[in-house]
Parts: sequence; C-alpha cells; structure tokens
Amino acid sequence: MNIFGKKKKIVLPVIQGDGQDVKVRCNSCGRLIDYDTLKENYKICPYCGYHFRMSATERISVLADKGTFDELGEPIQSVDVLNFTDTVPYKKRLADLKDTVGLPNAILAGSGKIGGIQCAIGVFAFEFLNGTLGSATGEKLAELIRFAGKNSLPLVVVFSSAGERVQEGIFSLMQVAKTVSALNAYKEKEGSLFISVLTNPVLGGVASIAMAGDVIIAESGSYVGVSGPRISEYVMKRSLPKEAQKVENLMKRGFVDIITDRKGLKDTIIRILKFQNKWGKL
Amino acid sequence: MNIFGKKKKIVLPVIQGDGQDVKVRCNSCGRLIDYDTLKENYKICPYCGYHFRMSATERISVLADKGTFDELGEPIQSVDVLNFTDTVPYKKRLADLKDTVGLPNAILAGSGKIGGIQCAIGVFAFEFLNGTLGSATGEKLAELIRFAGKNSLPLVVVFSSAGERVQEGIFSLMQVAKTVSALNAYKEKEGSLFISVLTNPVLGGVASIAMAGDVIIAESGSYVGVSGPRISEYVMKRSLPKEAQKVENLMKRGFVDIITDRKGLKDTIIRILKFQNKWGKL
Amino acid sequence: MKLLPFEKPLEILYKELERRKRNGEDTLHLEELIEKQMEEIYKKLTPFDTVLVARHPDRPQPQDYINALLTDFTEFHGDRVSEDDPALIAGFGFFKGMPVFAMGTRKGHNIHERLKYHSGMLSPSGFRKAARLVETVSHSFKVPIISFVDTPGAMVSPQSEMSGQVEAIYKSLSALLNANVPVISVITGEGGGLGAIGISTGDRILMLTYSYFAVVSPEAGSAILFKNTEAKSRVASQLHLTARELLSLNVIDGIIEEPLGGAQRFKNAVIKSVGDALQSELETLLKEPVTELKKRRLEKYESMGVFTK
Amino acid sequence: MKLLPFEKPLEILYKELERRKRNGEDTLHLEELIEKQMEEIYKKLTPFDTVLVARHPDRPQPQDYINALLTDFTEFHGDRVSEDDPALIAGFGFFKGMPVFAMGTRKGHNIHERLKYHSGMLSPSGFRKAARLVETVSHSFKVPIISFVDTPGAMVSPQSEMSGQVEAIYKSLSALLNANVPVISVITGEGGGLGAIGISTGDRILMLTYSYFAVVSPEAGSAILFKNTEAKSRVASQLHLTARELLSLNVIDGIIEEPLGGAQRFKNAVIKSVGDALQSELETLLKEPVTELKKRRLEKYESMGVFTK
Ligand SMILES: [Zn+2]
Ligand SMILES: [Zn+2]
Repeated sequence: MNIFGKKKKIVLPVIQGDGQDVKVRCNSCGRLIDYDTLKENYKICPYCGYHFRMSATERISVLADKGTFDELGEPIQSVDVLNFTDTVPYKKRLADLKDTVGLPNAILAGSGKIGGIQCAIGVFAFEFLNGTLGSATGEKLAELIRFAGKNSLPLVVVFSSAGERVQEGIFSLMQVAKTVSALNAYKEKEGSLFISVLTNPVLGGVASIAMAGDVIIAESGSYVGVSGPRISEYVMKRSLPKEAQKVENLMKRGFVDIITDRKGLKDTIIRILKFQNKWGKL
Repeated sequence: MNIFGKKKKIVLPVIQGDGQDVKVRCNSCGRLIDYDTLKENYKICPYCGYHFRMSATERISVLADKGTFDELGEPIQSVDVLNFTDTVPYKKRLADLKDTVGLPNAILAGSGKIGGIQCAIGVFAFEFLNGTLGSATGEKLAELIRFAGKNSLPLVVVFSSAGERVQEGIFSLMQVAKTVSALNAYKEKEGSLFISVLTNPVLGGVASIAMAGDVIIAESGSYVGVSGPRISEYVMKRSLPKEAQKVENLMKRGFVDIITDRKGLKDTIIRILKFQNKWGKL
Repeated sequence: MKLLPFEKPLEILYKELERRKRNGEDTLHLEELIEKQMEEIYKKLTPFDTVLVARHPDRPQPQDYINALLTDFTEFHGDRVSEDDPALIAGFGFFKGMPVFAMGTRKGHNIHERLKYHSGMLSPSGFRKAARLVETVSHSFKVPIISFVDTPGAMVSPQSEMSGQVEAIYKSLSALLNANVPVISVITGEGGGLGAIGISTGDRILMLTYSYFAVVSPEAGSAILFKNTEAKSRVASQLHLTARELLSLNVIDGIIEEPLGGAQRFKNAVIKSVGDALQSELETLLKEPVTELKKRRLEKYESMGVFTK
Repeated sequence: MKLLPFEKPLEILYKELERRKRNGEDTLHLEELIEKQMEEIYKKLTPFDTVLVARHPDRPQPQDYINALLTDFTEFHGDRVSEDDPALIAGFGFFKGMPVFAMGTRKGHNIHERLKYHSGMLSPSGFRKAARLVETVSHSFKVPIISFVDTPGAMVSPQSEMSGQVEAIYKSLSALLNANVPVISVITGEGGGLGAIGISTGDRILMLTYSYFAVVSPEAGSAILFKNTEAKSRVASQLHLTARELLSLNVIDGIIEEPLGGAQRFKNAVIKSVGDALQSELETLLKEPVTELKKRRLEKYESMGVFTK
C-alpha cells in the first residue's frame, strides 16, 4: 500500500546554513546536524541514533564493496497501463520521478561484491513512489532473482516499500506472485541463500516477499507488516498499534533472525555470507 | 512413559452374571452393560458414549476388511537387555504377557484392506505394557513403514501408548529416532500417505511419531501429549490440567485434522483413502 | 432480499408483486416487467456497483459452492502450529465422482457468522492451513485443487501482524505456485488484495460476472490516494477490477456468467454454472502432464506485468 | 563451589586449604591430598552420583562451549511462526576457522538464568527454531552442525502441550535425520529423554564422562515405576545412563574424558578437550561424501534396538 503525501518524512528536511554549510534537522530529536557528518554517519543522527532514510544509491554505496556494483540488464520503465489518475495523473508522476529521482523504477538491482563475496544485490528505492511494487519494479526484482540462480550467487535484497502500487492495480498485486515464483525456483537450488534485509518500512506484498528470506535481518526500529497506518485504520475502523509491526517485537515472535543498527549491517551481512560454504558443496 | 499399576483402567471390569451372561460396569456412568452388546457397539457404552479401550485384535477386526489382514514378517520379541527390575523383573513381565496377551510386542502390524483399498496397517496394543515403545515394538513399526514404502501402500497406524518403555532404557528412546527415520524415507516418496489415528492415550515419543501423520485423525475424547499425569506432576511439581492434552483442544490449536467417534472411524479412513489419487499418478 | 442502492427502481415493483401475490392476482406481466427493469439496471452497472453486488450477503459463498458441488466433503482442520482458522474451509470431496481438494473463505451470510469468520478475512493460521494442506495434496493425495475466493482481504489486526500475517501469505502463495497438481481458483465475490492472491494463484483463475479482483478495495484505494474514502467509485473504475476488464488484461482466464440480477437471485443456476465451468477446465487441465502444467503456470506468473525497456 | 553429597569428605580439607592460604602457609602437600581424595571419590561414583555431577550448576554449559570454541558467533532467532525460545541458543560461527552451525540448550548458572531459560527445557518454539535452522543449514549454508545438549528434558506445561510439544520434537528430530551436512552432538551434562533426542540425533553422539543420557531422568523413572522418587538411585543404575555404559551398548560414538573431579573444576581443560574431540570427528566426517554420511546415519538409527526374532 503506498502512502503519498508523507513526502516530508521521506525527503530530508534540509536547512540551508550560512555560505555552503548544509544542515538538516533531526526528525526525532530536532537538533541541527551537519549534512556531511550525517552522511558519513550512515545517515544516523549523531545525537539520538535516529535512522534517516537512505536513497537506493546511498544504500548501494555503503553495502557493496567500492566500485564493484554493476547494474543488471536494461533499465525497465514503469508504464501507466490503467490510465490512472489520483490527485495527479500517474503518467505525470512517472515523468516527474524520472527527472527528480533518476531511476526508472523502485529498485536498484545488480551484481556486486560484499566483503569480497560476489552477490546478486537488490535495493528498494523508497524515494521512487515509496518503493511501491509496480510492474517494472517487480520485473526487475524477478530478473535479479533469476540472475542469482543462473549464476549461483547469494541473493541480498534490502527492502523498503509501502507495498503494492495502487496506480498499477492488479498488475502490482501480480508482481507478488511473479517474484515468489522466481524465488521458488531460486530456492529449489541447493546452496541458494536469500538474505532479506528489512528497513523502515516494509509493507504489504513486499513484506510477504521479504519474509521468504532464508535469513532475515532487520535494521533496528523498522516496521514491517500488512499495511501502513492509514489503510489499517480504514480496514480495522480503529488504529493499529505501531508496536505490532515493530521488528523488535517481530523478533520476539520468531520472524526475524537478527536485528542490527545500520552501522553494523554490512558487517553482519558479510559474516553471514562467510558462514556459507561454497555453493552446493560441502 | 509407561504407567503400570493402572490395570483396572486397562482391563475391562468384568462382572460375571447368572449363568453365561457376562456384564461389565461402565467406567464413566457406572451402569451395567451386556458384554456382547458392548462388543457389537465398538466397545462404546450404549448409555453414556464412553469409549472402552479396545485390544489390538479388536481394533484390527473393526478396521480391516474381514479376512484381509495378514501379519507382517516374523514375530519380534521384546528382550530384557538391561536386566531391569522394577517391582517385578522385566523378564517376568515379558513372560507373563506372552501368556496373557498373546503378542510378542506392543504392536500388531500387517497388510490388509480398508474399504477395499490395500494398506499397511499398524495397531498399538495398549494391553501389552501400556503400548509402550520397546525395541521390538519400534522395530516392528519400522518394518511396517518400510513395507508400506516398498509396496507403495498407504500407511495407517492406530496409536495408543503410554510412551517410552522405561525398562528398555535408552533403546526405547532410540526407537523414536528409528521410526522417524523410517518415516522420513517413506515420506520422501511421491504419493506416500501416512494416516495417523490417535486413540486414548498417546504419549511421549509415540505421540511425536504419531504427529508425523500427513493426516491426523483422533478418536473423540482422547488425550495426547508429552507425558501422563504422574510424570507431569513430578516434572512440573504441579498437576498438568488434563484439558491441555485433550484432542478437542489440540484440534482448536491446529494439530488434529479430524475428530470422530469410534463408530465413524473406519468410514472416515475409507473416505480419506478414496480421496487419494492412484499412488504417484495424477 | 436486501436491495442495493442502484436497485432502488425495483423496490416499488417488488412491493406491488408481493401485494398481488397476497391477493392472488395475476403477476405474469409484472414479473416480466421486473425482469426487464432488472436487466436494464444490470446492463449499466458501474465497476463500483459490481463491487456492491459482489458483497451482497445473499450471494452463494465458498462454503455454499463446496457443499453443493462436492459429495462426501470432509473438512480438514488446523495449521499444525497454532490454530484452526474457521475463516478457511478446507478439505476433500468428490466432484462429479472425482476426488478433489477444495478450499474457500467462509464469509458468513449474517452478522453472527460474519463475526465468527471475520467476514472471510484469513488470519495467519488460515494461510498456514492452506499452505500445509496444499503441500499435502501436492505430495500425498495428488488430486486437483479448487479454491473458492470471497474475501475483502487478509485480516489486519495487532494479533495477525504479531502472528506473521505477511509471512503466512507468502507460505500459502508459494505452496500454490509449487503445487504438483492442477490448481483452479474461482473468485465468487470479493477478491481483495493479498488476501485473495494468497489463496487464488493457480493454473486457472475464473471470476463470476459480478465479482471483483483488485490490489485493494476501492475504499482502501481511495483512502491511500485521497486520504478519504469518497473517491471509492472513481477508484473502482480506475482499478480495472471487474471480470471483463481483467479478462481483457489477460490477468484471469475465464468468466462464469451470472444472469442479469446476480447470483444472489439465481443461486442454483450460478452454482450449476460454476460446476460446469470447473468440470470443463478440469478436463482440459487433466489432459496435460503435471510437469507441463506447472511450467506454464510459472511462466504465466513470471510474465505478468506491463512495462517498457 | 557447591559440594555434592558424595564429596562431603572433601569439605574439611577445602576448609583447611583456605585457612592455610589465608595464613600464607605451605599448601602443596594438602593440595596433593585433596587431589588424591577427589580421585578416590570420583573413581567410585555411582550412576546416580554421575547424574548429580552432570547437573552441577558450575559445569560449563552449551553457551559456554559455543562462546569459547567459536569465533564471530552470531545468534539466529525465531521459529518463524510464534516465538523465539531463549532456551535454545543457535547460530553460526567459525570453529578453528571453519564455518559451522552450532546450537545448544541454555541452562543457566544461577536461579535467575534458570528461570529465564527454563533450566534448558525447550518449548515447542525451541524445537521449531532448531528444525527451521537445521533445514536452512542443510539447504543453504552447507556447513557442519554441532549440537550441545544439556537438558533435563523437553518442557512440560499446559502451554507447551497446547503449542504442540510432541509435534515440534518430531520436526526437529526429523530435520536432523534429514540433514545433508555432518551432524555431531555432544552431551555435556544432562541428556534427558525426548528433549535430548530431539536435538542430539546425528552422525556422532559424544558424551562427557560425567554426563548422562536416558529415556527419563532417574527421578521420573522412579515415579513411573515405583510411584515415588525414592528408587531414583536404583533406577539410575538400571537405566545404563552413563557414557561408559552407553558406549558399550553402541548407542553413542565416543566419550570426551573429564578429569576426576569433573568439568565444574576443570572448565578450560574440558572445553579444550571438547574442541579437540570435535575437530577430530569433523575431520573424519568431512572426508566422506555427504550422501554416504547420511546413508550411514540412517542405517545407524534404523538398526538401534535389541530384540529377538
Ligand atoms: Zn536526532
Ligand atoms: Zn457409560
């Protein structure tokens, strides 16, 4: 389920300082942070530990070994197949995003090394329509999964998504089936390893895909579940306590293997990759 | 866990009437029942529905189509491998059982038809040391499972057991691993179908084996769980409420497919067998 | 029978019909009139009207199809880990003499049943029961799977979130895609989002004329896109959620026609049509080797979606 | 250090040793005496005495072996359906540089820990966590499994019964038998009944000198057979529950020797011995193709038991 209109929370609240200094205000503690400091600190507030959202390219830059990430295949573009208009025509949304975000869809997928180990890597771009699952995004994710299988690579996907993309209607929903089908084929292979990384938030069908992970790692403080607050409120006629979707609670209920803060994430993934014996062998 | 000393509950409380009439008193409602009536009524009290325990041969006679049951292989005898003596030497218990019960161990296993369909059939004999799992019993059950696999037959086992047999120590425990290993091999075969029937009671490792059923049917009012009341009391230092092991509650918790009274049992099994397509084919 | 908002013109006619019947007067002409009027109305249904028909409490629901179309139906219970979800009916029976596995959402025809069955919204234990039984059918029973779907969506509650709703949906969807037997699903009323796809994925998806299948309900879609539910009718149109639209988009495989007036008025006829459609699809599917069937099932789902390079 | 009943003769000597140490007096002779006395005592332990040593709270427990023998140990959590059982520690690490999966019962060295970890008794969620991870290791990670066992038995409570304890034990046992990787288990203290077999079944079962492995605890056995726990010592002897007896019965594959006095007194030495034993067993097991290994594992279990035709 995608939640528009919450742009303030997605885009960093940037405050232009004197001269070339750029400062941002922390969403959680309210203090001003030097933007360069923030970036060097994995976009974690140095005062209170709040995790600012990262763009897909930022994610890749801290996850993949420097200079090793290669994007996969041709770019796949989202299409306004249903001629959908909400407050803005979907066509226009897509055109705008091409200019502002510079991605053809809501996932960045390719091959790269993590701690020296070659992997198939996918990272959801929340900055592209809240990381929602359109046909192009689903196809790219499926392409990545097939690539991982064909090349006997571990599959690492960093999820952040508001769920299905309403503007693509049933085709968005079908991407869940498409990717699960691709995952089934991948998982049938001996030695396949799907490391699923949950960041804030992962919702709807994308959360279902993420739960297919052989290993599930969550960034601390993330929320994962069927639907975001607005839609839950509509369906339940009362609000869903946020606690129910907090990964710390989901870990107690058995659904998450490891929780780590963002700084520890890459090391955790490297360790897990190194725990694996060579593909298909013992 | 076997519970001796409870013979009164196992053996029918038989009251000799005038002449050749034999009457028994119902354990539940206390009324006198004509023994022939009781037998014809699946050993269910005609007044209150109480299910009297059935012997293995009685079970076979109501489960397998008339004249179709063939015992499997050579008889396998229990052995006093640990030179065990509780209130009575185990050797003596075994010798006595041979005379009184007429079975070499606590299971009756063979092939037979149920509703015209050839099956591998096993029935635990509670009258043999409370259906406990000695080496001979475990070996016979494993033999039955292998036989079912080799001959591509559905496997139907009626469980009633107080669990492991303490007098055979670790060998009793190992029978759980043995039979689960045999079941794993059976279950690997496409089209294999293990119908597990829970009767009162099924405890300990035998319950674990029973829970491997592809389909789990329970006779109403049965109790299934880790251990009987005495041992639970010892381990927990307080009594375990019987409700926790009642199959009606276990069904609510998702562990039982179907509950039926004894009269409906054979028909239920026949229906399930007929729901199966020909072995390995579609 | 509860009249839907767009059926209002029928109200006065129905009342007159009742009066005439009470008085033993001739009703033939009036009945014809009603039929004509109804046809006029149903020919012009908007997508949102269709959603309302799909939700009509008197429509046959999955349990009704199962009870009517299968003999010796035997319900199987439980997810083998936590619960038996009453919102999912599942079990075996004989369909035209052939053993099949059937499952479906129980929705309930009255408020009491709706509460008991959560209006057909499955809990994690429901999806896990589906996954478990689909695997057992696929491995042990080797019979076709028929899934009847009528659900507004998956259950959303603190309890369902904490019990792993998203994980359970994955399990069920994955099991259906992996099944080594033919899988046919029929959307008989509502086909809401993840709750629907979690139990409807298969070789054939059939829809009744007045059912819908959508990524979200029109109301939820409106809430997401407009922050209120007032645009529900407009969203319903844009979602392309009707059987006819979805067939033309190649998302579903067939439509089972309901008479103008809807299944709520023609229960037996519609149940029979569903039976006939199932029989015909099954005959086709059973001709093929299962490996071929499964290969094409996966190809179908892996090719879903519209995008450009 | 808590002295066990049969260690009573040492009490006075320990006190004297403490006094001399306080006063800076020579203790060499006394220490030799203590050692001799201890050896005398430990050479004559009854099976029930061994059970008491196995339960000594200061013995190294699975989590201690894992922490000491593995580098970069990373704990994995959860059964993916209901809970993360803290009584089962499970995860990956490097053993002598080689990646392995290790799991073990957390028992606790003090009352606070014991309450938290249920004294090492696994709940259904513990066995399900084991089953899930063993399957993942077997399919995805392809590394050896090392299981450290120290449990009085499986959890018995209304909650554990209602959550399917017997089913969960089956799942875990079945997963270990099916594992396509080498599986070694080490019983470091108590090896109680189903709780132990559910997580110890593998290619090699090793036991420490002062551990036990039995179908039931001596107390429970006595309760079953004599309706009270007074015959526990006699039952302990009859159960053949010591490492030496079980090795001679061919039920286990090796003994890791503890010094006379027990692991509670020689922690580091015993941990080192366990490491050495594991290394040597792993070297042997890794030489064989996994298919061969698994075949022999199953043969081993399928041939267990004593009976006559
Ligand atoms: Zn801050
Ligand atoms: Zn009675």
